[in-house]
Amino acid sequence: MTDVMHVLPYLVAAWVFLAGCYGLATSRNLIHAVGCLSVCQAATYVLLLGVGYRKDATAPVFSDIKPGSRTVVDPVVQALTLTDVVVGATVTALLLALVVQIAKRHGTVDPDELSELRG
Amino acid sequence: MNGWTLAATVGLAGGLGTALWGVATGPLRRRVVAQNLATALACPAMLLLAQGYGRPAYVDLGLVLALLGPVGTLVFARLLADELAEDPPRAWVATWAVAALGAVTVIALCVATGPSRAMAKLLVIGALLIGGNVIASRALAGGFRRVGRG
Amino acid sequence: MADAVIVVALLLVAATATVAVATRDPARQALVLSVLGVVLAVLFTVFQAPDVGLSQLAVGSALTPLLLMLTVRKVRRRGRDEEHER
Amino acid sequence: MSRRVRLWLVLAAGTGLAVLLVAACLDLPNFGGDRHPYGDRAVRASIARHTANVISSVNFDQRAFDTLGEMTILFGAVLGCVMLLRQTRDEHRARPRPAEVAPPVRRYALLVLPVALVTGIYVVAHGQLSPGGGFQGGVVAATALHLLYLGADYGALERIRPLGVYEVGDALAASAYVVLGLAGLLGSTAFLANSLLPYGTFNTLSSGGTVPLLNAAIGMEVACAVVLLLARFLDQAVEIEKENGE
Repeated sequence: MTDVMHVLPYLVAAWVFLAGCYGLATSRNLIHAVGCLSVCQAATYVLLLGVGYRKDATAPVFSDIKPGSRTVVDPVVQALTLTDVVVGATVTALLLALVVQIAKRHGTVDPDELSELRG
Repeated sequence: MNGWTLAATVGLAGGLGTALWGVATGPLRRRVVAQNLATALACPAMLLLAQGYGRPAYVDLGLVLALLGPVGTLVFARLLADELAEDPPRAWVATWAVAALGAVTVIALCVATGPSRAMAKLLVIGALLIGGNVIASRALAGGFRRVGRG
Repeated sequence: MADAVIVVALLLVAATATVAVATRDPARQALVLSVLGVVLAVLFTVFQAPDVGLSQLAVGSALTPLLLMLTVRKVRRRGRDEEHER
Repeated sequence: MSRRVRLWLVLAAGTGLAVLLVAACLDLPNFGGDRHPYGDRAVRASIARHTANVISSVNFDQRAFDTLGEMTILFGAVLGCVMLLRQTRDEHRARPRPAEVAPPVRRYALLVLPVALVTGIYVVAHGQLSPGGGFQGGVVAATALHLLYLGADYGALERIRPLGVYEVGDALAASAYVVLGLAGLLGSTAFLANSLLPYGTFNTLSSGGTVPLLNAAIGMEVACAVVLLLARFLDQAVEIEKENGE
């Protein structure tokens, strides 16, 4: 059990990432594809925070505990993830704006129909 | 691991597991109710985790979830109103059961913290959580009657 | 035993992400994605990252669903207008 | 390329990627391990500068330059959305007829709106102490405003949302961040160096030197950016439609 526990978060991150990639590649609707991309993003958050975790530690926030009284987890990866969550949402919005434009220009959001239109 | 964390674990596995099943399958009316209940179940679990880890600072997460969870459900209630009007969800038993669970959790946590500012904050979160959950259910069951688009 | 809550949260994330990918209708997928946001926030809490959890809650519970649903509505309305013209 | 061929290609590439990922996972340091050299140093540096929330210290002090980059991405993404979703010549605006909202839902929205707004500001203001900060609080405050669309109608939201003000606010907040950085360059040692202001008393609102200021700038930037983004999407989804007969 403990051996599995040593890699389980990383494996979950890998699984989520691959699932998102599969959805992206087989998607028939660009809005669905953007949703799958946000699933891929979630995988990176799980991986980063998994790397920064320390057993039996707590958050490095000292508003309600004394500094040094408890071991703390790694704050650096948390800072990376925190900004990315919000910035990732605006990037999702940018992609959705592109989808709206595609729907206006071509009247469809199915990637297969779109490539037929081009070819 | 203490009793609070254990309770949160059981609640997460049972509650969110069921909500996930509900949101993954079935007609739209079941899915929206499951989405609402997922936020309403996750909030007490977060409060329990805050208590279990001995970190009052984590309570802010419960506060934000109690505020924005129902807002998310209102988004679906408003933008899916046409489809939901044809087949409105009726899930008062589940809604009140989850609301009762939230109330029990908040009361237990209040007893554990004792009278203080932290307790006042917990009570506010509890009120927002239960009010938001019930209102969101109401909104799903025909809160938006539209005249054309809007 | 102390890891039980981490295992539960991780498995919930894996399952919700799989369901989100397998749900092909964008409106229904937005519902699953909003549940995914909440489950991720729970996972971040048990990973002792409340700041990230807060970020995820703020974005995932209302903002992303709103953006997705507005896009769905725009695209559908567009489709309806087009059919109407034909 | 047919769907069939593409599916096979995806499966083959996915299997390869999966094997590589699993191999990499097995070689990573064990989950929950005790070696976090960077983390320990970040915690020490943050406490030395009287910032109770180490994550805020990393974001707005130790890696403040990186946050400037993140802010630029945010700014660029919003700019892109505004450009992509503007009204084109063959489109016109139609007044949406107001929706009938059930009274309890309307009352709830109007009651929760100020509470959520205050919570957003609280989360920004306590960023250097407890979990929270500009990124989270900005999104919460901006989302709160849109309760007016959900609980009343789009017209009500438009009345309290003069977009020009938010555009100016967005630009002002972004430049405030850069100006604070330049002040660090002129007044002390380096761009965005946190040595201008006194560090204050540990665990009070004014502690942490420039961290609360940068935090507030990001909070304003994010809130304005989200309002502008949602405004464009709402315009497109609710108001703008194609000119008939074109």
